[in-house]
Amino acid sequence: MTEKTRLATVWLGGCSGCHMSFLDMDEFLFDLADRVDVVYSPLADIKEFPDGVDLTLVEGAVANDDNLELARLLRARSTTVVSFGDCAVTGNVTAMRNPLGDPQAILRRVYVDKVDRDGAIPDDRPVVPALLPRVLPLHQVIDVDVYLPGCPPPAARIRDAVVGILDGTLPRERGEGIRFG
Amino acid sequence: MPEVRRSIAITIDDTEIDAYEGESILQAARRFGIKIPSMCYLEGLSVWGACRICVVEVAGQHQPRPACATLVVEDMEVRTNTARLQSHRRTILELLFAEGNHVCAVCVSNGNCELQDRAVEAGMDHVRFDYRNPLRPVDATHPKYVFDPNRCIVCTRCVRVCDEIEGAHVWDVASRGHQAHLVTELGQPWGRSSSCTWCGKCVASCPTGALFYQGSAVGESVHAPDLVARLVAARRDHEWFPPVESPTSPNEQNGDDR
Amino acid sequence: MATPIDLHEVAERELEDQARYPWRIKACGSTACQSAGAGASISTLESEVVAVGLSDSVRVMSTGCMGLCSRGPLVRVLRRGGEETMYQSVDRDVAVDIVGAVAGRGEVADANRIDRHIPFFTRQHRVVLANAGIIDPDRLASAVAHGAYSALEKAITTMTPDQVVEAIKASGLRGRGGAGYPVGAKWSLLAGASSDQKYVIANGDEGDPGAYMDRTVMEDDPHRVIEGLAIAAYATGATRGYIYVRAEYPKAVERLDRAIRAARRSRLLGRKVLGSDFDFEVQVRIGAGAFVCGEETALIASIEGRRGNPRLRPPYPTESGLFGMPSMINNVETLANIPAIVSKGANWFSSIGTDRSTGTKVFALAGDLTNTGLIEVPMGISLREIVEDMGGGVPDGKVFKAAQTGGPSGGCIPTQFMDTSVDYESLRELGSIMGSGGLIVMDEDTSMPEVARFFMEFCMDESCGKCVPCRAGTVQLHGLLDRICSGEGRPGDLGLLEELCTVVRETSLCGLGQSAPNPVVSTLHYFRDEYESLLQEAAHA
Amino acid sequence: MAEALHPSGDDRFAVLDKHLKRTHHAQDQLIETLHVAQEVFGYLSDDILMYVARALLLPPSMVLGVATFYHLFNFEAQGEHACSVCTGTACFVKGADAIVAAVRDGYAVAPGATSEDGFLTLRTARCLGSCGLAPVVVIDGNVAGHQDARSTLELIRAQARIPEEVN
Repeated sequence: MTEKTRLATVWLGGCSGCHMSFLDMDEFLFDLADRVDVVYSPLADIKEFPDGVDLTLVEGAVANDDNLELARLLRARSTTVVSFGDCAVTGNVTAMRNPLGDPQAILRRVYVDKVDRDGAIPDDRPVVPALLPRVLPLHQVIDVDVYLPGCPPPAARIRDAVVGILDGTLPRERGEGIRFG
Repeated sequence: MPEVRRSIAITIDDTEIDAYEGESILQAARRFGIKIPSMCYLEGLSVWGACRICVVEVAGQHQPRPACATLVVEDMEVRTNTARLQSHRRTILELLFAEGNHVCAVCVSNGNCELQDRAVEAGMDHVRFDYRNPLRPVDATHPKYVFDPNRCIVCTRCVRVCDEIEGAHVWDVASRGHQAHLVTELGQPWGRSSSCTWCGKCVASCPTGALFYQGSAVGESVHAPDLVARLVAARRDHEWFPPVESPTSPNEQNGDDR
Repeated sequence: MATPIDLHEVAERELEDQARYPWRIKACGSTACQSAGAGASISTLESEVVAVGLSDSVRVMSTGCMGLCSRGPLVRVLRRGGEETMYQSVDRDVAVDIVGAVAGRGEVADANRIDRHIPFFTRQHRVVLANAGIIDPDRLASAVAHGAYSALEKAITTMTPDQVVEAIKASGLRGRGGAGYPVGAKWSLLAGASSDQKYVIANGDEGDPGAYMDRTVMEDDPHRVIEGLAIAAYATGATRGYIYVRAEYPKAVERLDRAIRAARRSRLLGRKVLGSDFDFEVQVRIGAGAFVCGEETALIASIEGRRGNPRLRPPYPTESGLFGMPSMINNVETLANIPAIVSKGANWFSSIGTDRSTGTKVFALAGDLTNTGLIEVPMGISLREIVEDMGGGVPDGKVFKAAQTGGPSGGCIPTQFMDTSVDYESLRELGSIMGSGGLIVMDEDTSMPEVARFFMEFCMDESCGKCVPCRAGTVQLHGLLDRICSGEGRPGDLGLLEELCTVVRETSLCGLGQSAPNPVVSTLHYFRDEYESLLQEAAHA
Repeated sequence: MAEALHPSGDDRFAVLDKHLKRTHHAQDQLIETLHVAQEVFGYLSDDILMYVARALLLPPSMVLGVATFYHLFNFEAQGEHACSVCTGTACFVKGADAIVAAVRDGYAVAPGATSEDGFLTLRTARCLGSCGLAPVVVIDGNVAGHQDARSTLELIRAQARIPEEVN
């Protein structure tokens, strides 16, 4: 029996919906478990992104300095990186703050102006990471190998992509498999 | 009585077809079921020729030509889907996605959007350019419709349908270059426009979720781009066909199992 | 109805009048010299002549551009019998000295004298600018004394329209607006179009930054443009003409308007021109600040009072143009060549220049050069002659890096091609174009990616916004160049830049978009190392 | 006979009406009409645009579309003084950027805008065709060549003093 693939899933600036959709693969998860070891994931209690990861699914856009640091780290430690879901691929909902410009102004509006009293912008570093000036799709920060759009990508689409990557048979033309939204 | 049109033999992707004189490559191709993607073209309206999605290669010409605006010529050889054209179309679509704020996930036209469909066809799985993320306030002042410029690709179908078919010319394009945007009358909120007839043809013609009915939620917007062609044909031939499905109000369709 | 003008009589009277003055002082009143203070020096010249009591023997007149704009205000003093002296940097004090010298009291400092035998002047061949700086553009008689409208008279009275078209064809004249389309061929297209109404249009929407040839012709010799347009109308069967001038040139508009009124009064325009059966009305139309209106179909839209959006061709304007009628658009400099071709013949014209690029070309020399200004040179002259001999080379001991021709649609020519012949084909082979005639020299300190970024910003701002590749593509190209220039380039940027250049070039609707990538492609071709080192710096940062 | 007064009592409309009459209310004269309107009123307000639209029988959105297409039309009141910096190629090569930056910072005014106190409008111009004198600036219509940041600021100050001297 060949060695299992080391799989990581990462949650950056997103709603975790892509991970929910991942879990929606239901019984296929058992088949997958035969082929992969989950070495890092919000679904598992692992603190440090490990070395030598074969395949990493990244949900979410790069919205703060924590996201940025983790994105660079996972790229350095992964063979194949997948932009997992619309937020990672396009910025999507997470990036909807971009047109409004300076994130400080947005934070002030949310945490100070709209608060009845004693409002303050949370800035307890490093517990609360600083927002980047603009939310970026993952591939503008690190090299990405496979794009898996969808908000969230339907479970069947995730399965096809993961199996395709594991088998090395992911087709170039993926038809509806790349529809945004 | 319809006039007899002269036939012109052309070849599209190795298929010989009999096109009509005075017909564009796009029209001829569509009559024979050959798909050429397009965005700003809408049957029944004047040709705008600006989205450049429908570019095709014509033998003997170095530059790709817009199929919507290039008339057929005897013995013309057309290729509609070469690697170069696919790549150009994908790049143009990336430019469009990067230009506005196209967030399919929260769009009324999700699943019913020509821009989204073209991207799928073109194999565009991500955008290589920086998103521009312009700040474009939504105009929801009209009692019946909403204009969300974030999703507008300035194809001018609404401008043309309002001017050419409805005759109201409420819409036009203001400014230029990357600042070009749609306006109603002198740029005041749409709801304050006195020339709008509430006919809804702009909404029916919009290829994206830029124009939609008040109250539409994600994925609920329904466009009827063939409404214009049917209207034009009805006026010309005095033959009125009942619409296959309601062309305007999505609310009546909410019960549909989509 | 006024009787037609007798051109010979007017010319004779004007020349006699001029001969009454033993001395004539011609001061350049063109925009460049005005901004150097010509207004003050001209009024000083006038008041000094009165003050020293020489009003009867010295005539001061304001003329158009004398060419050497960087040394303005320029003044020429002509003595009856031929002696001529030219002065530079004429401020009030120098103006006083000039009048003093004419009066035989004192001399003008050597530093203010210009040697007329420097190559800047001697290498020129003035056809289009033959009268610039010589005539008073506001007086019809002054122009007529120097030959204005004699070619129109010759065409109308001795040639059939076909013969005129044939003469233009035989001359080999090509469009001076940029692309170099054969002018005669265009004329015969319009001549062959059957319609009750045809239009001829002079394109004076000179928009390339760094180019002001057309403005100079319109301001300094407006009658030449009108005459060229009238001949075009006669040859092609048009009865109405428009001169489309950019609004940034108010003086050109004013002078053209005045010239048209004067010509109409003398029956050089209007009904039954010069007593013939040829009717021709001309109107000036003013742009409002849109580079894209230099494009034929956008220009037509603008004359019609619409947004200057180009439309698809075919149909070409010669089939369906202004107000849907057959129309022809010629550039101002192109039209300014017409009177000379008709007067002196196609053979004379085609003997100037090269086989395929006949005649002369006016260039606006600018940038890092000792002598900047306006020159008219025969086609085929080498870039080296223009830059080193006429332009006096790069100043301050700096080294020449590149010459930029064709403005935002053109490219850069590096030093190894200095001996290239300046003609349509040779420049195109080097990845540039003749363009309208801006020629900007850059020295070793110039960053070529910066130059590309500058032109892309121009194209981005000037895109009409109609077609997607130009509207959105120039924005992305500019963004890519901007981040490369500011040291934030990413590894794949050059590849993306090149791919996007290809898409914008191959899929844009009109010439503006199709040529917008040229400055990038050209600088990438010759100065790729500059881009690469910026990217390397970014990678190390 | 004198031109009839505009109902508003604003006799500037008479100038516009005269132009409209002279050009027979021709729709293709839209751009010229907007030029005249701007010359008379200083800028094109919504009221003026609507007036022109009605006079030429054009849809208002089309008039706005044309007016906003061209750079030279203004839609807001302009400053007391105007400084245009040429940013053509020759001026660019010779450092026009620094002049724009100096005026921008000196008067807290973005290119294309008017300072808050209404004192100065800063514009950048496409080639003024005085490339031999690059860099070139135009202050209240007066062209000045061979400028740098300091000399331009000095020219603006000098221009501002002129009315005081006259008074």
